[in-house]
Amino acid sequence: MDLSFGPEYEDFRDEVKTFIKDNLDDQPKPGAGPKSEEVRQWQAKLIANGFHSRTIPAEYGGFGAEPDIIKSRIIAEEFGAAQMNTGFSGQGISMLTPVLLEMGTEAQKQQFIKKTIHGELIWCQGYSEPGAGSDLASLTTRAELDGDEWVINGQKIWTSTAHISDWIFCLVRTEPEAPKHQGISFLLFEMNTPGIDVRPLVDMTGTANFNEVFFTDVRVPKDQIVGHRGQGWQVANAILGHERGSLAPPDAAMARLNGVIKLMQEETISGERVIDNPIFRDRLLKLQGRVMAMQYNDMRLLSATINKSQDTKLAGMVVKLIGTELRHEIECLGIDVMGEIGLSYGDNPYLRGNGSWQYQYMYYLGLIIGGGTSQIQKNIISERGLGMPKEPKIAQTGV
Amino acid sequence: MDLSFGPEYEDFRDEVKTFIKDNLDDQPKPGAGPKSEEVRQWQAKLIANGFHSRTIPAEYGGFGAEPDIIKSRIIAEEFGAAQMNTGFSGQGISMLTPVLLEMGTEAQKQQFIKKTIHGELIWCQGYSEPGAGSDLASLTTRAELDGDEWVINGQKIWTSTAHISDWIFCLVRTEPEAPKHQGISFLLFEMNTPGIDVRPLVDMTGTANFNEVFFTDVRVPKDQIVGHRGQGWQVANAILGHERGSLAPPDAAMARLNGVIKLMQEETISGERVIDNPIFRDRLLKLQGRVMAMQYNDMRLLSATINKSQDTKLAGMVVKLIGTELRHEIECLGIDVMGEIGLSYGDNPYLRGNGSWQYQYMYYLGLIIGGGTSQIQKNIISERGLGMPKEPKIAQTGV
Amino acid sequence: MEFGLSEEQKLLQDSLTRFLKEQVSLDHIREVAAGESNDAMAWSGLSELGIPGLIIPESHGGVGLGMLDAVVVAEALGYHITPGPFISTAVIAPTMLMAAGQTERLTDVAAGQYRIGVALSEAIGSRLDAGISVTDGTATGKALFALDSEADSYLINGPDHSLYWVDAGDPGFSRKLLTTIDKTRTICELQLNKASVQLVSADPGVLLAGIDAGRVIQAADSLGAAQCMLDQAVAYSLQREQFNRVIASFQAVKHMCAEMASQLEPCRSLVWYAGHAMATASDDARLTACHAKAHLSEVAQFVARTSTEVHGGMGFTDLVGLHYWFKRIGANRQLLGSPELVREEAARAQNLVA
Amino acid sequence: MEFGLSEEQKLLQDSLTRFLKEQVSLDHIREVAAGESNDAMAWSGLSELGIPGLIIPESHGGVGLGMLDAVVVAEALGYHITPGPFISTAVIAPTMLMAAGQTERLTDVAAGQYRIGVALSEAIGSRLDAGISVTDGTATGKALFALDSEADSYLINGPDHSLYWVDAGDPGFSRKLLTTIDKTRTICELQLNKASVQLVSADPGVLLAGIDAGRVIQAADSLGAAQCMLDQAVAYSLQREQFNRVIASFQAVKHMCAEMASQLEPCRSLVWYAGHAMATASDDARLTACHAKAHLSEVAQFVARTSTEVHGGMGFTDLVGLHYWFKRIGANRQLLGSPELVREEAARAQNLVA
Repeated sequence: MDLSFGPEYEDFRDEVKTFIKDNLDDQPKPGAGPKSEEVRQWQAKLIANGFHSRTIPAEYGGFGAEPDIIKSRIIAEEFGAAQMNTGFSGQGISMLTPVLLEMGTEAQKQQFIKKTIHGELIWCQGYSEPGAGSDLASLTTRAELDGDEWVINGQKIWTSTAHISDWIFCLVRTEPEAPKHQGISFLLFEMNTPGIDVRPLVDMTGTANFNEVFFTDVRVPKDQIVGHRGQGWQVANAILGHERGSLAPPDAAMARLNGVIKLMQEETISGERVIDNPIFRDRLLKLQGRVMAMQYNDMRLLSATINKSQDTKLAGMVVKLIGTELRHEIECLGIDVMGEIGLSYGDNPYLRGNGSWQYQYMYYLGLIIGGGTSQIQKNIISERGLGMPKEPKIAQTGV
Repeated sequence: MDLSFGPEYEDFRDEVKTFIKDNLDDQPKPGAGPKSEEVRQWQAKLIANGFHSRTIPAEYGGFGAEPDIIKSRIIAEEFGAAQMNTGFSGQGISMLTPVLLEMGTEAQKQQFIKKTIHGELIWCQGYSEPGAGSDLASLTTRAELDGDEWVINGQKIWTSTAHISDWIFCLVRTEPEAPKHQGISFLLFEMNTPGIDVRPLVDMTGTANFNEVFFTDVRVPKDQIVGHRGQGWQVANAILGHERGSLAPPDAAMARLNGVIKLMQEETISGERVIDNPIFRDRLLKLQGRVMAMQYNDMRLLSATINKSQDTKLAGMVVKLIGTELRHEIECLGIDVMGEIGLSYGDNPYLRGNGSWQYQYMYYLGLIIGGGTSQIQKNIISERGLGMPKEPKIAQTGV
Repeated sequence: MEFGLSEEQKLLQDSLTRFLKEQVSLDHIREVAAGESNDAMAWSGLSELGIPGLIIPESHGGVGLGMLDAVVVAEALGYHITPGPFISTAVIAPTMLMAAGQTERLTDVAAGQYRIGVALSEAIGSRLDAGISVTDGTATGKALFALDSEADSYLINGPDHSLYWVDAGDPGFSRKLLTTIDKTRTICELQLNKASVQLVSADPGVLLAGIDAGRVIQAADSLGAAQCMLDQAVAYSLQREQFNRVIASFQAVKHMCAEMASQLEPCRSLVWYAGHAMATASDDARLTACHAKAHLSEVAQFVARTSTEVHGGMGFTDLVGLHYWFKRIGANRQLLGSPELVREEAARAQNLVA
Repeated sequence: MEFGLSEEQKLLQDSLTRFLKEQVSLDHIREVAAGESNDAMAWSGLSELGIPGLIIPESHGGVGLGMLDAVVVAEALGYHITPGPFISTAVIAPTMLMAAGQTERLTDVAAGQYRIGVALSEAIGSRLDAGISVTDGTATGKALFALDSEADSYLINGPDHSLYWVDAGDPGFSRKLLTTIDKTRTICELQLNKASVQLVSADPGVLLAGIDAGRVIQAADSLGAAQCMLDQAVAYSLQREQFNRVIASFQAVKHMCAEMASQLEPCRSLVWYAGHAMATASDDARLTACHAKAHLSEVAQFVARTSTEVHGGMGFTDLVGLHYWFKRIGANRQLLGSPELVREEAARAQNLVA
């Protein structure tokens, strides 16, 4: 076991630190709009220095470096420690770009990648539907070919940035007669196309973190498809797995847990610090052990991306299930140690952490459900991780 | 809500108390054998006074009283408080006698009931098989008619008193071609019939609480059947439900919990009483609240047997699931508060409670599984209690 | 012997439930939560049913019933997450005033024309060094998390577990709404600056009776709210299809619902008993009040989360409104003592703490 | 950067596993449990593989490896619930003796010819007022729950976290086997009556290093044992049929196995890290040792119970022998500090206790 990154990487870390020091004052001011000049210039500078879109080929506007997970991690660590602006993120960058690189036509790569990573095109993802959640492949939004255009009708949900997006990448049913996984296509189209109606979806936190998107006779050029007709499921799945682990990073959990410690040291009950209450302290310590285990699990996963001989299949599969659960419990402890203060929300003057404890407590319940519910995760772990059989085919419908 | 039993019952309680006081010294001595004269006389006296077999008709040797659940409870309470010998118990009395009364022929009632309740016939139950546990109806021990005799071959397991029983009531497959629930018959036969081999089954507690019973060409007279051929499943199910709740009575759980309190007051860690450790104390209090809820749930169930208009379907269904779980956790706390002392077993000089903490901890894990596993209980609760659908029929076998 | 609800109690529950079903719809809850409406509509309807005077003696215009009846009512109110000050005005305040023999305002309370809030948090565990001091009939200081921000007067925990009364119109009195996650009921901070106060009782037993009653009612409220979430989960699972089956046919979903039911069903008996124990002034009234409150805090939280999970993404949205129940249960958990603190009180009530 | 086992460590694990599979069968465990055999067979086999000297320097006849290697070994030994004094003789005693610079007997230990037991319980939380006092080189008193009832000598916690050495042949020394649920390893009570003792170290750090090392090894042992129970559960569920299906096809059974795997898999990294932290004398060695021990106590207990449940009635019998693993995990939970006590030490290690 060797947890140092070695001298080569320490040099790289110094480079990153130097960049950060030299550019701390050039960051966009808080509140600068995503299309503002300063934000665009910052994004371009990050890419030019290899701190964003690092492995995207230069011909598509990226930095063009070889993949190096440790360098990526060092960048994330140092930017995080300095609270440095890390540039654009979002589903266009994290999900569509890898898809296009792998399965897009040359024309699509040229058309979209550079603009996407430079923040000129903001994307949203149209996958889930009200009737197609855990069973995503049963989606019913349909696209029919009419001349040179797809005509799209249906509804998507959980479309997180729909209201500010320029384009959408969207799964639609194009072959209604085919088996459900083989009748789906992956389309790209502009959000200002007539017939698209975006409605904010308020969730339990009181915020519209997501949207519903309705399509009525939306007409889209025939060639705005990635992969072939009916191949959309494979296209989407090439990258779906990427999303899951990242919903619950253990370092963020540890940061929140340290926030609970701070709360416990500051808040008092009848004059006694909460940290001095052994029952709350034991709850804290239990969580700390679990979070630590996930942090080292994460290091093991990082290491395995370098040394392929390590078997970490299960270690990767459990991250979403355990990580979201842990966060929910950490936030719950944060609320509990505050007692009645923990109920504060909105404009309450006793709000702690800007209301984040209640917000995250609910938001992480959402994440326990979203991105593959805990029940779906357990199916996956038992089937793909432990080799147990899939749900047997049923002879007739449920009831 | 009225938790007193009323003056009529207080009179009855006085009667019971008087009997106990007058007969305390007439109880069988500890260690008296089940077939000894003093045990038999005691049993006869209990029945004659209505403290055993209270509702069994007098013509079959019982006391012949109307069913009165409160009187039964008062008897149990007072005998329990005085630690008075309650006479014979066992599956012949608790399970077979009700079956015979409901579905036996007059000849069978005459032949068996009086002797059974007087302890002259000890029975064991032959239901479960190694291959038929949760799916009891798939049992394969078969009985074929050969002239005037059933010829039985197969194996039973979990047969708790097989080694000391005179007779067995046994489920066997008599119609191999019929659907599985319709091919079973309910037979009665003597345990000294040639071809029966009883082998003790040691469990994790280190004790042979159960046996395996093997049948090789065991020949049984044709008329020793209760109900018709193929009706055995209904015969057995008429009484199976009775067993479940009684596996985990909440009053016993509270008694054990009070035992934990006593342990915590007596045991020390570095000179500090364990009860003064807030973390252990909070675990204790959590359990106490849950046990209390089960105690009042039990009172509600008792009350509902009198006042049929109360809906307590769910309240009854959860007793086995929650009760066995609670006991397992109570025993675990008992072990934990003792630290290393809690590991003591066998002849360890520091054994507490005669080794009961470890024994019950394991035994109740057995009861979480036995009598319908927790998973089967949850199926039942969701289907019969909440109206959710049964497991859909599968199109093909699992793997 | 009868452990359960009487015919009268079932009738009370039925008539109340009929009213709540008609009047306290999810749409109404949304309006209240959005600040477009308040608890006046529900409270006036409940007043017509006599609910504010439920446990107030008939001699003072009340219905003259007891704590078990109040539990029955609270269960129904919780099931429909009914807005309004039932717990403070109709239960805690009358309990304390009757215990102290100060019954003069109860007639107005029973008529639904006078609301008395309560500020007892500092007696349980003071946060931010809140508390009031009293000199010569005036009080100064602050009381946090007072129940009901619209009350006409408040009963406040004073020094040494005494109890004082302050009028909301007093020149030395001011209050500030404290926004919480639960929009169906209000809490506020009271600020007293030489406000005139009246001693209700110097006997700590009066205060404790109020806290105990409040805890039992919170437990009943959570019981009702959790029962509703369980019912909603089962109903949703029976109509929601995924993979060509209703999700209620998946064993994982069935077992989640079975676990909710298994934990919740015995709570009903615990809460009923706690109400009965208080109504009959039983020796274990204090202990069972603590356990009802602490245990329901835990079980209802489990149900709230699990029901949300059964609803999948829909449970997370405002579309089905499930979160209003989730938040009501969350508020009940923290108010009048979080479970850890209340269990410690239960330990003390049976002399388990050195 | 490499978080994981090296090729050498994997080879070590493989060769050890081959030996254990062949020699430490369930039948052998049964014999040991029944008192028909003892740990000598396994220990002599392990000695041939160099296991007793694993972390002893080559200069003293050992293999010269570190705590992470010991973790790897302990995981394999736990998987096969191997009888013997690995934790005391091969890890805790050498760790403390090397820390104290008293290395004279280590060569015999490395050769598998000398067993050193350890009696440290009183340093963690004394039960029954046990403990020894020392005067003029002789000790009197008793030490409970000493690891290994067959050792040639013992290292004992003395006053003020000092450490003493006593020879099992000393006339003032006697010991008594303490029967426990776990028959694969032995614990005993030491009684000293003016027994000659030798001061190993007065530095509490020496004692703590031994406790930390022991805890990490227990965690690794439980990790291995729990992994074996999970593997057995999955294997059993794949062959056991009920309702015309293998039970592995029921979602309830699948999810039980998934929950075991989800909780257990991250433990591997925690335990490995704790071994590494100790091997490199990292600042967080103490903290992670405590967490590894406490967390594995909880997770392994959950796995032990759940695996038994997956096995149904068979899991409860002696027929499949699953209970030997169950009991080994149970013993690891209590020895060297139960989880509540150890978490409190973890809190102290980061100055969270006032």
